[in-house]
Amino acid sequence: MEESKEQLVFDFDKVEPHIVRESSDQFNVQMGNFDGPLDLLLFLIKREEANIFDIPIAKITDEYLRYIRMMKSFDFAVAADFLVMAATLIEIKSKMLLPPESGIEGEEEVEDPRQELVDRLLEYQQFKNAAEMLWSRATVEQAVFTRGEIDSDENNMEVAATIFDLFEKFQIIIERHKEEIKMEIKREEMTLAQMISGMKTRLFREKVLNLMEFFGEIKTRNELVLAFISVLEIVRTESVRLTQKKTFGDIILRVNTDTAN
Amino acid sequence: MTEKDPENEKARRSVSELVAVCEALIFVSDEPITVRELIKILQEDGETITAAIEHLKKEYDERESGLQLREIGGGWQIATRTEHHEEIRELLKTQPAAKLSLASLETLSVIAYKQPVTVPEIMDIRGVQSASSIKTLLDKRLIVSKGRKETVGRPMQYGTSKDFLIQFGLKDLSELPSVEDFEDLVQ
Amino acid sequence: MTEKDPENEKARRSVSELVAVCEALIFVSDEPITVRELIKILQEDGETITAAIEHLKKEYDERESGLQLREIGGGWQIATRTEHHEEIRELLKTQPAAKLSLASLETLSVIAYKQPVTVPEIMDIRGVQSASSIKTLLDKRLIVSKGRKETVGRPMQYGTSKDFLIQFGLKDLSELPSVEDFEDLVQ
Repeated sequence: MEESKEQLVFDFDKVEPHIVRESSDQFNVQMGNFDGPLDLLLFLIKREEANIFDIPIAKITDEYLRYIRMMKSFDFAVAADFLVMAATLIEIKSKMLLPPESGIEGEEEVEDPRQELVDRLLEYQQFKNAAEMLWSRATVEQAVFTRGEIDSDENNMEVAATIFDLFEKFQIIIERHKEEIKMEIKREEMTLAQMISGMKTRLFREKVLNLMEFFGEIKTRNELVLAFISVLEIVRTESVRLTQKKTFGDIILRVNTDTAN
Repeated sequence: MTEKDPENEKARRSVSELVAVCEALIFVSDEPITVRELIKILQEDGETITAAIEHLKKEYDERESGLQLREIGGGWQIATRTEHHEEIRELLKTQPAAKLSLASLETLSVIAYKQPVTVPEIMDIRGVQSASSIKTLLDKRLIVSKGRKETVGRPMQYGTSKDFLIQFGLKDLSELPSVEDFEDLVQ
Repeated sequence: MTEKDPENEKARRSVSELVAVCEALIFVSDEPITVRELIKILQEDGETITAAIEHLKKEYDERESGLQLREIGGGWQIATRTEHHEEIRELLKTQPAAKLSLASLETLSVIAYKQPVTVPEIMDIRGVQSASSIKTLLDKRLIVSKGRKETVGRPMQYGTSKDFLIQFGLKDLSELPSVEDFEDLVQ
């Protein structure tokens, strides 16, 4: 375990996101390095000086969507998580617009649609603070050093390795051994441009696109992410409209018939 | 552990001899050495060992030494005092440093408080894919696998390692402040 | 570094501070540290450093410690005293310090995941001769032979042992991390 003696150093400077005005109607967003959608949400709530127990959901949702739409570089894995949160926010927002649906059923009081999100934010906030505590502990610890190497006996049978070392080695070997398979997988991947144009072709041919059906046809996680981004992109650039007749109903992407605007 | 006649064993070493041999063993050990290990090697009882360590600790604290004797990761260790970190860094300059991002720290805090915990559970709390942080933490041996969870898919569970305690200066996990203490909210 | 008065440089450390920082530096250094290195890091003159080391050495000799400060190969080092070598040997035996070479680790991983597997098959996967790693693994009882394969030449097949499971903390082979567990972790 000798190599684990190395000390940790933290990469802790966090850039707050800000908008850089490039021209009168051109904005450029400098995304801070948010650790995820919850982190971004906390930031937005804080910036709006909103009460976390009474989140102005419409406003925060708009802000949130604005940020992710303008995110310049999409890291795929991260993007998906941000998009999932976007969907959640939109769902909460739409529920807030509807009059309390049930209640008559004797189902007691109707829960605030925001409650689950608030709980998650609070829990996340705890761990975020705990992470900062760990950071300050480790900072102190970084000023403490243990002794240098000394000669030691090696007459034992134990092995200083873990199953993860084993697994990693195996992965490396396999990769070395099976380059062809990797190439085949790569070939099948779709690009964002292909996804957008595919979606647009279908949308403008049929005028209406049921997104739930469309997403249902998608096989891989990466393509699903691409599809999400494509929807955002199409909504932004084309004269189309997203509609949902009722909560949990299908979401329909529709070409605007009146091309005013 | 073999049980021996304690009477005989005790007479074997004077207090100062015992303190000295404990010091030597703590020094040599690559990892913090536990009282249990010392008992096993020295064949003395726990009380005697603990008293010797206390004695040694006092000695280190009293002479104005550059070193300290401290309890960490469930064992005892000799380490430098924080005061001299600048000079030491100057000496060790060439040593590689491991980087830990805020994302990894967040993942680590979830694992520390929720262990044993699976990747999907971590993702639920952080709201974000945590795979690469987990990989980093495994590489740095701050976390270890804790077997599989007996649910659908039998996902791997993770927990913190002894190295985690050592790197973060903790005696044991109970020394972590409770997570409820971090409840102070966004205003 | 904050701005400082050059006059202060020398007056900066008291004798006991200097002794302490020398002790810390000697302690952390992998190799015996020379007076010249200490001069460079501490920005003190040679006489002052030498005096501090003499002071420290006397201190180590006077308290009946388990450690000694000694000059070796032109530098200074902290080491245990010879009196305790038996206990130290006993300790080192229990410490998991021995490392498998990269080659052995690779070979072991192939055997773990592909068992039962023959030497030619291992070579085919690793792309290199693996005979000496296999010997090491057999010596350490991490692998065992699993009978002969009924093909041309009837080569010996190998698999992991019970000791392997114990050493790697696995209940059984199904606990080996699978490709699925790591799909996202390994890019």
